Amino acid sequence: MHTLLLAGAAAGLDPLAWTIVVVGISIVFLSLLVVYFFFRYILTYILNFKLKSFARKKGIDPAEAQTARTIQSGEVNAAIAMALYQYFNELHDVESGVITIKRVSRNYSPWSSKLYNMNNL
Amino acid sequence: MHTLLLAGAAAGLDPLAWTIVVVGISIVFLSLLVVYFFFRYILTYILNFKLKSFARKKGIDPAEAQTARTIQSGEVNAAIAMALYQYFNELHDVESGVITIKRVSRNYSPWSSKLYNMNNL
Amino acid sequence: MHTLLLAGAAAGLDPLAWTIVVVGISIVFLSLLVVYFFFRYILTYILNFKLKSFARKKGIDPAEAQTARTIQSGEVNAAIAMALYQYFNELHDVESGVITIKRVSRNYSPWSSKLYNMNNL
Amino acid sequence: MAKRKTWTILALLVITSLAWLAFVKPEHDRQKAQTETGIEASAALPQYQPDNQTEEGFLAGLRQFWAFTGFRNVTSGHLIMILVGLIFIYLAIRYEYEPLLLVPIGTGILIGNIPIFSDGGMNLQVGIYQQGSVLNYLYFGVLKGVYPPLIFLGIGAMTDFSSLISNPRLLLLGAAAQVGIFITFIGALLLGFAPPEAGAIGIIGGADGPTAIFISSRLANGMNLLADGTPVKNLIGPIAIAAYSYMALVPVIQPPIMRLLTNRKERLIRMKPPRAVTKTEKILFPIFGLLLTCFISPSALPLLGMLFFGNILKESGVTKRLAETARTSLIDIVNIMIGLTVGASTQADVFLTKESILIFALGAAAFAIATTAGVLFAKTMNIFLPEGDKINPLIGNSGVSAVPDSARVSEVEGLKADKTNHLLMHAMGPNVAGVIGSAIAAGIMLSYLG
Amino acid sequence: MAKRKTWTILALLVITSLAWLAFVKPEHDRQKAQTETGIEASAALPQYQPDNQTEEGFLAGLRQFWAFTGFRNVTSGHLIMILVGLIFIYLAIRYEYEPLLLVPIGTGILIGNIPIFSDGGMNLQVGIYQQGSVLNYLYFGVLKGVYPPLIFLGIGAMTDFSSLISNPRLLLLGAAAQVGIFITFIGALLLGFAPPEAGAIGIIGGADGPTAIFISSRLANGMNLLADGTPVKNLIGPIAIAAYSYMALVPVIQPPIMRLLTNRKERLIRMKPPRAVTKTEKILFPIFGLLLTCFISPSALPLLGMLFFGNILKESGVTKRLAETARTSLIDIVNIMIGLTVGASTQADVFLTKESILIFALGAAAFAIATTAGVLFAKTMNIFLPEGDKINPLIGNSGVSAVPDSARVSEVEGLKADKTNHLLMHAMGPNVAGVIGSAIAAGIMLSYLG
Amino acid sequence: MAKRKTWTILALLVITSLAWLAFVKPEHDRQKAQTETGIEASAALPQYQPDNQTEEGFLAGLRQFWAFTGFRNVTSGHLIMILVGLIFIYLAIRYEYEPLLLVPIGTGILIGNIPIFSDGGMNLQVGIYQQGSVLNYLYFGVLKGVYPPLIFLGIGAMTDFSSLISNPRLLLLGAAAQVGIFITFIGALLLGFAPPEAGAIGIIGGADGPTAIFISSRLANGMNLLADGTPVKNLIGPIAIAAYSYMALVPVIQPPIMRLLTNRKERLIRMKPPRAVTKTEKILFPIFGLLLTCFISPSALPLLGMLFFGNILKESGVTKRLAETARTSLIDIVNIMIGLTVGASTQADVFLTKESILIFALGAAAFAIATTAGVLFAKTMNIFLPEGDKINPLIGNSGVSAVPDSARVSEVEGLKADKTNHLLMHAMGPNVAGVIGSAIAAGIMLSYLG
Ligand code: NA
Ligand code: NA
Ligand code: NA
Repeated sequence: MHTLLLAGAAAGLDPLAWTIVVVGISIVFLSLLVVYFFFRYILTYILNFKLKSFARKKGIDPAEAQTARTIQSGEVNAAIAMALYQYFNELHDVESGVITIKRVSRNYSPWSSKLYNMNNL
Repeated sequence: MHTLLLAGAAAGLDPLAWTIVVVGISIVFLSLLVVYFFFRYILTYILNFKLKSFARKKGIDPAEAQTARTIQSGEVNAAIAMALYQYFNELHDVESGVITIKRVSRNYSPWSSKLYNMNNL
Repeated sequence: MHTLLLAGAAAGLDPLAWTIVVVGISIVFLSLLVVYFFFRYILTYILNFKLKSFARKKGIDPAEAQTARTIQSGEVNAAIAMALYQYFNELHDVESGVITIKRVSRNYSPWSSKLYNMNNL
Repeated sequence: MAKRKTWTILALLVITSLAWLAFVKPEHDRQKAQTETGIEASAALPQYQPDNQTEEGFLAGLRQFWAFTGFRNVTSGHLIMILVGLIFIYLAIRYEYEPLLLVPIGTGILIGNIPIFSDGGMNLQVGIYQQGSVLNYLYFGVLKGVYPPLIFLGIGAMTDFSSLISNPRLLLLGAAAQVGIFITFIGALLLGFAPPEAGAIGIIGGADGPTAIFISSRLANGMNLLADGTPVKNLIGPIAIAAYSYMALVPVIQPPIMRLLTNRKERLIRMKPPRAVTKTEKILFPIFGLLLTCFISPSALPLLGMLFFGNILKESGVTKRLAETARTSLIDIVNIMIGLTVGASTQADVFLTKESILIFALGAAAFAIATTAGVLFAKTMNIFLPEGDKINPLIGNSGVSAVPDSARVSEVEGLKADKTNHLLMHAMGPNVAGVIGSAIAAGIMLSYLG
Repeated sequence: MAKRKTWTILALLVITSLAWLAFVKPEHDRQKAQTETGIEASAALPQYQPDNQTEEGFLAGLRQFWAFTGFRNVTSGHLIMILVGLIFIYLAIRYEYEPLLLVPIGTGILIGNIPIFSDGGMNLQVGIYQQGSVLNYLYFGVLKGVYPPLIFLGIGAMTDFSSLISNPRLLLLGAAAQVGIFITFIGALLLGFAPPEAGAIGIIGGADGPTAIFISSRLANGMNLLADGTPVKNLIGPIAIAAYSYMALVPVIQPPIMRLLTNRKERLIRMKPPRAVTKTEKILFPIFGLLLTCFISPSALPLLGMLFFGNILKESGVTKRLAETARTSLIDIVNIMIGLTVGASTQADVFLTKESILIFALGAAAFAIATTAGVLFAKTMNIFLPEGDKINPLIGNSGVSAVPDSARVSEVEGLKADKTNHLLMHAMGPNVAGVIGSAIAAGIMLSYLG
Repeated sequence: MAKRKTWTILALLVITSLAWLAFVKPEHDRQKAQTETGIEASAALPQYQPDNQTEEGFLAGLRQFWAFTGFRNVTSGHLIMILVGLIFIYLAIRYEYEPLLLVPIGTGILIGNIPIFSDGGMNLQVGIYQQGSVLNYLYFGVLKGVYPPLIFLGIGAMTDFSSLISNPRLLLLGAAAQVGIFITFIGALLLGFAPPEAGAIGIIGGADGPTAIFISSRLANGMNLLADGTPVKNLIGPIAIAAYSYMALVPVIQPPIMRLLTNRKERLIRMKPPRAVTKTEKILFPIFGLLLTCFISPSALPLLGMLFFGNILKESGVTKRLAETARTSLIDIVNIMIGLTVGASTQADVFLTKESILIFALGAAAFAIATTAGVLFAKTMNIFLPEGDKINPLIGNSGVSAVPDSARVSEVEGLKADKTNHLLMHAMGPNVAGVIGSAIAAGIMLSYLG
């Protein structure tokens, strides 16, 4: 239907072809920028807020509570090392095309416990 | 086609709606009762018969041969314990929705042996 | 369409029915003979040629280089033994219908190495 | 803790409902008005007009692009449904309520409620109801009732009928709980639903997602005609969502009813340990179960045939690899597809209707009635059973199926009364019997109303 | 022991046949008579009449329900077929005869022979031949020949062609056994089958279930027209059932023929151990096998193309996960579907015909001829082969394919003559060659009769 | 070594092209001429004539069979394509270039170029474009764009977005590389392609096979009509083959461009290690990623919706078995089907055209431009970034997607400059962002040209 707009394009180059290019590139950048801002600022803000209110409840000075932004962990470096190791040693993960950062240490999490859920009904 | 029978149902309540309810409930009970009787009496009877003829062949007093009804085994209790253990410890079986009574001890069975079958052709 | 040719076949037996039989049997044999000759002579010739040129490069007397035809290995006998063992012991492979000669020893092969490929870009 | 959870859920439901009344209703009415006054009315809105070629270049292109974005086409209905989707995902992850179903359905709701440009009936081949879209192809399996039997195949291949075989009288508890189906059927008729629609709605009381989807795809699919020539409504979406919602909420809905209907003495009843079951019996059960139940209710064949077929694959012992595939890859693939498409079928404009509200209300009633019937029937059976061989009525609720959640509820409630009295294995009997029972009931509905 | 098994099976076959003659034939004739005299004749039977509204309430409802039950609609044909289904399941479990096929087919026969109400052509969307039913959708893959190539893909991904590569002359044994196909073709023509039907029936001698289904779905599907305008018969069901039955009975059918045709000296022949096969050869075999065979018989492309494609996935060494999926989940899913639907397609009223009996007789002959041809050809080859490089004719039977059962028969028979002479690895060569050979023969049939 | 490989490949490409010019072009012209002069012209060739019944018996039968063989129907086009297929398989096995795609596609090319008898439009139901053939049924998933979203589901279930979450600005590199798409679009228009065709060709620059197939199945499928009533060309085959070829050649194409555009100092930049990512963030990323991107570009819903759906299944932690199936069996099955049918769709007579050559040229340009844009944008970002927080421009190339090959190229090039500077984890960010970016770009193309 709206290919009508480009009817003459095959011959010279309809200005709308350029429109698609300009709008297209802009929108791709815009979309990923929106995602960037959302995760860089809005989500971090929300998660920090939760962390702080949690700290407050526990009687910890919120200022001392680590913000989500700055959490740095040895775990991740371990994970990278692991990933590289696997990558160059061709373990199954790489062969099968799974690209993962493996958490080397698995901690207990209440989320993963059905028992927790069941006993407290 | 036979929704005709219920044509007026939307307004008041056609007596046939009640028929569906009464017949429906009866049939559901009847079906499961039939299955119940089949497995409780007929099948047990057949299996007992086989057990007894087997006992007779072996020269055992049929009266002493355990009937299918009364076989009780520690295995099953072990299985239940196992199931509960797994259930509360979230082994893979439970996570994946498989609901099983696992026989804890696996005995040799001629059925599972292809060799048996092949060598006696 | 060409079932026309056999139109009368249901009654007596059209000569074309016999044609199908004769041509059919011939073609089945011919096809498998072609595959036979290809793998028995042509492919072996090519592979031998490669082996010899490889030997020549390495400074080995081509006459001494084993031809593909005559490579005999203990590995294969091991494999057969293994296959029979599995077959009569019903390991998973047989149950699942996989019919394989397993190479008992797995050697390093440059083909299986992604690293090899990556480091030499 | 349990209380807090209940309150959280109730609060979420109330918020959703209020939001609906506040935003969706008027929006919906507005849309309806527009539709009635025709395409001219909507022309007043700022929108993409392909014929308007006066503007040039970048700005016109941007305007055209804007016309296609979700921001331009969103309605409050979309937002409500996205909120519902997020709640589903939250419940699934936070409380592990039927996560294998609620995560796909919840995500499906998000996907189905991304607002799509469809002015003038334009088909971008994106939405689930737009012909040629991928979702539309995948939805075929729901619409034609192909997915549910495949799920039953997988369920059959993972179900152990041992507890039923060792104690076949528990079958009757599975029958009793189906009373909920038929009473809900009457309720739906009284609320003005056409008979086939009412039949499909009733099946929500069977607490079996695949059965509910199968029956509604046969009876309330928007294509069948009633006696007076009007088509039945397409209620597959609301019925499926209601069924899965309440199945997920079984741990919230059932316990109060169970406690209300039983006294402490009953809750302490210890049941005899189940007897050992031979391999032969386990092979014969699905074979004769298939023949007996399907001879009585052949319309249930697509469901029960597949259920018992799967079980034969499992129990025969010679087709392990088929059973394994049926209960892993196959059922997983179908689960992903059915969850996604049922979720996506809740597109705001077809889902947010008076009917959906009524179906949710009826569904809640159906679950409550079914649970009640199961528990009361267990108590009734106890009257006739000898001392020492009585049934703990806390397993009565398991007759509704909702495998294996309702059996877990029996276990948990039993442990509350007596920390050493495990009811799980006993509850498994009525639990799987409930699956059979509701499939039979579904067959009956089909043979009368199909 | 072996004898007892043989007798058991023969007894079962005899009982079935007698029962058929006693019950089905007359029943069938009666039905036919009814059909010819028209719908009035059947009106004399007690049956559900929707127009009869004189009776009221519960009793009428019960009567209506009764009309839909299997008990009301059962015929002796249904019972015979259910018995056949049970025998299939029994043979599969008790003797492990091709259980991956006989269990699904057997259960499919049960499911396909649950009697369904279909008075006046009413379509309850339950039976496999009723449009809109789940079974009908799944049957599509049989009817359109989609399942067999997918099975060949999986077989390719699990087959090791090493023994063929190391000893390619064994390919000829796979060719010899296909003589059975063409002789059966003549036999079927003489018995009055139309040429395309005869071609499809002949393929039973190929001892390859998927090939037989594929060819019958192309040649004898009930839709093609003959030169005189009459449609061919739909023989997919009987042909598939015959092929799988005899494939399951290979350990019963082949040994007597093999012993009859060989003397003790021949049975003691030791074959040279196969040479080592290089990875390159294993990669090149499927690639050039595909090109060579399909250039000769392009009509075999759907089968051979997929077979060699699967083998390339396996041998390339870089697509392990694809090969793994092809030979597990994918082939299992297709196996379940093809077994179930082929079984269900044996609905008594379309299956219990004179044609089916003839097809079973021809099938038995085809297997016997194919086995004979394979063994005799091996003996013929020995005339030309030098001492010390002869072929043990006990592997000739393996040329019929029926992978891997006929190779197992070779092994077992070989061990009977000499406890240390393992023929399994050698028999694998003609075994897989037989698969290729019958696919080529199928292609030839298609190009002449398609 | 690296050089030798590059030369090998270039030599192969040159040989192919020359062969094409030498053989295919004339053959093609000859065929075209025949088509134009009508069926009479071809009657002059020696061929099967069903009406000619003068010859009898074996010789006639053999002649008929010969008419059906590939040897009778082969053209130089078939041989060229078979050579191309063999090269694909060789590259996949020898250099492990995207073997999971090139092996199925290469084999598909062999299968699609077995010459089939089709004189007078006869349909043997073998070829991929012949209605009723198995390949034609499987091709449906390509033609209707069903396979690509399923592949995205699996990719979502195996992708870890951690590096994007920990360093979201890398998203912009994924955006920058999409410039290649739009510039190629202009190039295709200038070379005379119709707008929808040009849009589909542009997506090759996105370096995403499934996206390219999806878009060409929507825009350049041979069925849509242009404004002037002429249908668009069916370019699915060439576009898919071009996209996968260049994706496989990413390790050959990108490094020279990367070295050209960066100086030694830039190549030595060390990036800050990524921060830890919480489980909550990993769950929220796909949910909000889905909502945000699809609100902006709803036409990308089939791709992005499925991608993020798969990721939710993976990250929710409660649907592990669904994620596992999505990233193993499901994606493998679809991979086999899409590779086979895309390969087979390159049947010589429809594939060997001027358009295909142009598409390959445009595709090469698209990849080069996309790589350039990614690297240059990284350098531009560095102008604004503080010291110590700069981006190593060697990860800019990863923005084209081609997961995970282009990230591997970043790693390898980074190691060449500094043996201890691992860029892999950083490159993963733009790598997955590139997938999202090109899906959005595809959505934009669809909303303007669909
Ligand atoms: Na139920
Ligand atoms: Na064969
Ligand atoms: Na991309």
